[in-house]
Amino acid sequence: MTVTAPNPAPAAEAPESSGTRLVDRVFKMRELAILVVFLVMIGITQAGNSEFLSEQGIKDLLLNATILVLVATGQSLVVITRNVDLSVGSTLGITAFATGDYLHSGGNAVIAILLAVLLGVGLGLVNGLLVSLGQVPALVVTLGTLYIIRGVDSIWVGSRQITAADLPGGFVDFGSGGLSAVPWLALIALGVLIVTAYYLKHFGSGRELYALGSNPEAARLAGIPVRKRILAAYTFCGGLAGLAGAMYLARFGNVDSGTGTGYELTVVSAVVVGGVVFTGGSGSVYGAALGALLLTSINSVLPALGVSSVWVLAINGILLILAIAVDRIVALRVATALKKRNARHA
Amino acid sequence: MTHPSDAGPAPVLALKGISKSFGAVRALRDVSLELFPGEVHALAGENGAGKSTLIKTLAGVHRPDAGQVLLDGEPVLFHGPGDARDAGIAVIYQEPTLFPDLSIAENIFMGRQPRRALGRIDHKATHAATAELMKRLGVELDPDRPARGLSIADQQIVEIAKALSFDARVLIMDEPTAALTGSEVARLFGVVRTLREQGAAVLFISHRLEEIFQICQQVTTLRDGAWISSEPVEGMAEDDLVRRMVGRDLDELYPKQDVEPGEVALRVKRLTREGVFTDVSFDVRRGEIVGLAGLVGAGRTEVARAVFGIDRWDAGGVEVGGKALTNGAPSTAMAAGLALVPEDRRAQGLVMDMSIERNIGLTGLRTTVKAGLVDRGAERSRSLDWAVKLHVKYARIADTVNTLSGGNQQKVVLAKWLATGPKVLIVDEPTRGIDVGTKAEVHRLLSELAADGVAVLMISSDLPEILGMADRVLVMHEGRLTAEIPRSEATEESVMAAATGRAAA
Amino acid sequence: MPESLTRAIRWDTVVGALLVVLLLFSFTSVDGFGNALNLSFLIGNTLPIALIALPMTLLVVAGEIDLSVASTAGLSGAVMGKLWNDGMAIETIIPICLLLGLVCGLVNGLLVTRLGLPSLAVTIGTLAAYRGIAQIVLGSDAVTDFPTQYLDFAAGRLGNTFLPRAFLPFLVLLAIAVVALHATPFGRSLFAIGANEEAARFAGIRVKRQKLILFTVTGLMASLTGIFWALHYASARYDNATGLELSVVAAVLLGGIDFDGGKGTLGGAIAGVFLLGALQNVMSLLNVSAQSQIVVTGVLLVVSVLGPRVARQIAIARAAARSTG
Amino acid sequence: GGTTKKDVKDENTGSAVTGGKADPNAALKKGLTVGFLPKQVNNPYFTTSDKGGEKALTELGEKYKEVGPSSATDTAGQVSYVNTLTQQQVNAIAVSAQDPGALCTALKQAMSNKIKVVTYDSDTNPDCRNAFVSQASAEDLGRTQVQLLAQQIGYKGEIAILSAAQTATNQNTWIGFMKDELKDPKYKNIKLVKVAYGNDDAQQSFQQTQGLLQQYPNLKGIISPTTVGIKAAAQYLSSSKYKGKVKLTGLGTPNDMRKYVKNGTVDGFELWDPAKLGALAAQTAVALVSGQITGKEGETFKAGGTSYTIGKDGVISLGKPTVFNLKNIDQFNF
Ligand SMILES: Nc1ncnc2c1ncn2[C@@H]1O[C@H](COP(=O)(O)OP(=O)(O)OP(=O)(O)O)[C@@H](O)[C@H]1O
Ligand SMILES: Nc1ncnc2c1ncn2[C@@H]1O[C@H](COP(=O)(O)OP(=O)(O)OP(=O)(O)O)[C@@H](O)[C@H]1O
Ligand SMILES: [Mg+2]
Ligand SMILES: [Mg+2]
Repeated sequence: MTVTAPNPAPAAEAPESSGTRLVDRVFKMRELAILVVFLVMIGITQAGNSEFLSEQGIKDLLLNATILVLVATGQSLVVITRNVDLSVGSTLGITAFATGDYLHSGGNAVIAILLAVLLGVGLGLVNGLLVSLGQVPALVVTLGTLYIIRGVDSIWVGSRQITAADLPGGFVDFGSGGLSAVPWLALIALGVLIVTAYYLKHFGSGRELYALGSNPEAARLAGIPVRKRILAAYTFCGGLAGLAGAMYLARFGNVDSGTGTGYELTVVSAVVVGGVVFTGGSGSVYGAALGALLLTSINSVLPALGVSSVWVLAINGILLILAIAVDRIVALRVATALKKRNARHA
Repeated sequence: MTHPSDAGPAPVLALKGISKSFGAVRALRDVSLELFPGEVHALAGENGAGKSTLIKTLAGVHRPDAGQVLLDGEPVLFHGPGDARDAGIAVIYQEPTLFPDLSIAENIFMGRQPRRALGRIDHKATHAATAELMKRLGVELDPDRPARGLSIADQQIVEIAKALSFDARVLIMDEPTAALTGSEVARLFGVVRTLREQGAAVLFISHRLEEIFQICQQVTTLRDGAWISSEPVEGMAEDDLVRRMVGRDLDELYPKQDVEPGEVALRVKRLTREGVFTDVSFDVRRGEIVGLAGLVGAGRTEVARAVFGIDRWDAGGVEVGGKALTNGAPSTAMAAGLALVPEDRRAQGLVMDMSIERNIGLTGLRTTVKAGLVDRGAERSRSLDWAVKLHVKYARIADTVNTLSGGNQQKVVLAKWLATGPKVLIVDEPTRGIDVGTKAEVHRLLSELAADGVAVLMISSDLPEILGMADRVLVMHEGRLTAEIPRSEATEESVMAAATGRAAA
Repeated sequence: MPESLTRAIRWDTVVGALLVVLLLFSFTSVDGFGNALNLSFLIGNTLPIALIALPMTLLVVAGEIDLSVASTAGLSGAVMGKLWNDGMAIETIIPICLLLGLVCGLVNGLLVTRLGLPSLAVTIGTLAAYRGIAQIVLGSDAVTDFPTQYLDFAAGRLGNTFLPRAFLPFLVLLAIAVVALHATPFGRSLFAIGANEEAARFAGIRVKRQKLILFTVTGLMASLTGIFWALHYASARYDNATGLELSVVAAVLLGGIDFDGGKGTLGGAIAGVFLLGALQNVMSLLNVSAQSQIVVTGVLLVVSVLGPRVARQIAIARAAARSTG
Repeated sequence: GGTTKKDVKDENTGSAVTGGKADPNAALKKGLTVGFLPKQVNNPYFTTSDKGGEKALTELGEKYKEVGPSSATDTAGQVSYVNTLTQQQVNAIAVSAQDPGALCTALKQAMSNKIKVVTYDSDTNPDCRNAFVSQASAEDLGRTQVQLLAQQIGYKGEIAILSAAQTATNQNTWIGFMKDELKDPKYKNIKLVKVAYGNDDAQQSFQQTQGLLQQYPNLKGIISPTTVGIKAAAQYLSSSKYKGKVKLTGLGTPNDMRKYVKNGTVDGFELWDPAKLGALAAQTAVALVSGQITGKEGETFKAGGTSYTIGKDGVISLGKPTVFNLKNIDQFNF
């Protein structure tokens, strides 16, 4: 009784496929765009200061980015599920100190790193349990745990601090050493990044993280174990924050009760710049990692170009806005172009 | 009247004495139902009768307060949708449940993707299987495109494909055809017949009664959450079914009175939105109901959106009562007396977490004002008036709309817009998901409005509705207006010819 | 469940009750709390957070957020210090600073509404940018020599009472905000925008304009706070009010404002602000260390979201027991 | 019209002397409570100095108490702690101010409630406290750091300064004296190329050091007059190719710097003894409460066997800083 078309195939759909492929390519390009911005920035700096890309310079760039890349990778998993973990800075701080404390009392470096990861996992688990079992807004809960972990850290640590002198020489050397210009820490971060990205793309549970971020209600109806997955994402995020804590210690050889304060904003910026959307369901860890690289490099580029530190903060903020604005404008332009092209075809 | 359970095969899935309440609302009262392999079973009932609740109970979304679900004669307890799925039950819910960010293929196979070694997803196989499903349904959706931006019809198709991909023993469909036009429905029914022949049990809900007679063997009717009857479809007349659902005889559907059209109330002049629709011109006069027909994706909704100001137009113009409207400004359109009942009630029509009262009040924020403040008394009486006029079934006017059944939500959307007392009313699929009884009321209401001098533009995929209600029928094809057919000449053939791009009759 | 009961379990009511309980406890058993000077300090120190919480609540109800408020406040303070040092009259400086805050808010609003960028990302960016500009403007200076009558207004008390002089103007602003959010069409539309922006647009609500107005007002209020801050503490520096955004967000969250938008009351938000402020004051008087205070704040936040949920579960369980029993 | 800066004459530049006459021979009162309010609790530097204060107070038979914010930029927090101490009616407050102006209202309230206020390490405006105990004269600190570095680089080459926050009052004063010292002809071959700010954050100080070295490949030395900055810079240098080639000096604690002195990254650096600073602040507070001094220029009092004279604006100076190097560093533990 409804409108019956004599020729069964609806016409309008045919051109979609080539269109979406292009959209796909553009989505991949979004990460590419950040990469290009990054490379241009590095290029300009190198032109202005030939020391910038010396072996030492490259090593510094990579080392600076490493810790943020790790934490941002973990964070993007949580953000993909439409949640957020603001407590990563506190987690990083407390694990860094715990690791240092353990090493100071003569512990083994490998076990120390394992302990750091475990402590992070434990804290991530707490966040995950609160968010998934309590089904309460992640922003509030993790802002709460941010304060709680930081407070407990300060009470426990007091005014103590761990300095490079307290740590085994091998551990500190590991923090700055590497294969010529590529530091060990950067290699570890890269490894984690690649494994995570592969997992997210090729494993069912990885895809389910995207699904439940994209539409939580539908995920429940599709029989996805929503709580379990959210718990897993938080645990992973906590674990990486823990690992980052150990690396922070190795790298800076210097932690106290304030370590990692305010880090959450940096991490969230990196993730956002990297194109991971806060409403969940889209974005990639490669994007987040590039975002982290871009952000930390700005902090190296400006001093290397001799920009007065007075200007750094303002330039930083403006670049951040530019990065997301350009990204957005390009995406919009492409979408309209595609739409018009499709329609003309139809 | 029940199925002869001693003859033939045993039921695959059965409900025994199920009851379910939401607070004070008793959505199901002691309902029993049996589904047999090789049979399509219809579930009929007015809006809010409890059909969707029954389905959600079968699917493990709701846990019944009393009663049992029996699978192959054994009582089972589903702890969640996953359990039901594992038991071989596939469900299409009334509202599409897609993941907008994921591709169509992933949407269909989420959680059950074909695997390669080490548990990795076989993306190629997923793609191929999706393409195969799309072929079976006769649509050309690219498996790799994201679900975001799919029209409601396409979303419904993806849901159907998802349900089919299970190769389930029991297939449950809650109004799968509400958004579809004839061709897709025909395809779907073809697939359903094949499944039936393969021995699947199917539970089917639709407010289009003719579809029940077309495809179903058994029909169970619910009224106010209570079981009324279960009987074979054969030998039943449509009126019998309506009587069981509504409890009384119905007035005539499509009661359009003849009204002498007045001056032009809405004038659309050479309206163009690049790449979406081109050069669309038409008038709607006071007292007139103009139908806008076309296939899914013809651009009818887009025209309505642009006229109302949701989207900007690139060329042309719109006049209401002789005054030109601003491009892309719904508020000025409203001020000029235009109202648009959108097609997607959940996303566009309602704020689901808000009360019925406030939802209806939303369009009156500018008018129910006293000294710059919201006049709460006026707001309440305005909302109550319209909720009653449209027979919205609710417990309290302060309840949130997400506690309402689908059809009742649709009524709230209508109420919200009728309450503005529009001069020009555009309705986009106004009766989607509305039961026969209410549909008649809506039609009578539109007709009364027209008689009172309102100009009505009615977009509908339900061709009989258009033919019955409209004084004139406009037809769109691929973004252009292809025909204007007066009531006297409007027939299924003439409209279809224009809608498919063949020369207008 | 009867309607009155559902209302009682609403979190904003609970926060209000908690505040009352805390005040009762403190007046009776904390030395030095009830003293007018202490109360005036408590209120005075909480005012900046409360001032920003007003527009922030509206913004969050509309589904957006502004993290740059503290930087806008800092920037206003810095510009105020700079212009003062340059010899401009304070009566000219204050309007200029307010205008500047308005512009800061406008920029946020334009980026969010015109470009469609997420407000979280935009305002993290402007958080850095505005603070950076403040640093460029004032550098390492600290300006302290503002005229006494202004300093007295921002820091002084009404006679010998516990009320800071600036409290009455705040009450006026609060009343305006409450009416705007809960009784005007504008406020109503914010709830709709926050819960379902598209439906709001289809209902003829001018979503972008409303948001733009909100961001602009937020900027204005942030700069007002910045000016108040500089005068209250008699110190204009570029890093004034650093980190204030987190305190505001924490207080607003505590007051039961849902960050997904569409829910919450201003009463709850303000109760949240003063609950945190009073709690900190009381804990300091009771010699609770700063570190433990952080823990308490955190626990309170977690409880604030778990609390209503647990309360609801209990209520449901009770209702179920009653109906079966 | 309107009120401008010119209209606001700063009349009271001297320290807030709350009347009365000093009686150098007054007996020290017992059982007083002195509240210490550092910039930040949990900061090792302040913990050491406040411990020094505690020890001194215990020896004098007084009571010690410490409160403070957990962040060094939480000015509002510090203000409310002044208020807390006022409410708790301590006899004196020893405070290291995060901001020269912000604490004034609260401190004046305290003083009008008969509480004596001593600032230490970082001062407020002079009229908001009774006396300031300075860690060493700013002039000494500024000049000696330049002298130290100049010796280490042989009076030749480019140098840079890595400071804390741009607003840190004491840092800026020292840097002013460093620049002044560099005007001396004997430094004519030394060029100060840049002042960078690491905001007392390990990571930022790290990156600022990297930037300095990249921007000025010929850099010969860095002065970092902040304990956080020098530590971060030392850690970066010791793990980079610049170790030993670029000299680093400044203000650091022996415990932080021991490793870098021993591995050759740092030749020598200096600092006052923070514990002594805290002790002097405590003793000054007690002397004020007991009426031995009022905070006027020229008054003298005895503390721990040494006699101190109050200088201009109520400033009391601890003395010259100690230089630490490979030879003596093991004798210190703080
Ligand atoms: N989550 C819920 N909370 C409260 N009441 C609910 C809820 N879901 C459904 N109801 C109520 O249960 C009754 C049955 O609703 P149901 O959705 O099953 O109707 P339906 O038969 O599917 O109607 P329609 O044809 O309109 O889709 C209605 O009165 C509805 O308001
Ligand atoms: N939000 C959207 N984003 C992108 N594309 C869209 C969106 N909404 C609709 N489209 C596409 O625009 C085309 C026309 O839309 P639509 O199907 O709504 O037209 P229509 O004539 O109103 O059809 P109907 O009313 O029968 O659904 C379709 O191909 C659809 O996929
Ligand atoms: Mg239904
Ligand atoms: Mg449509």
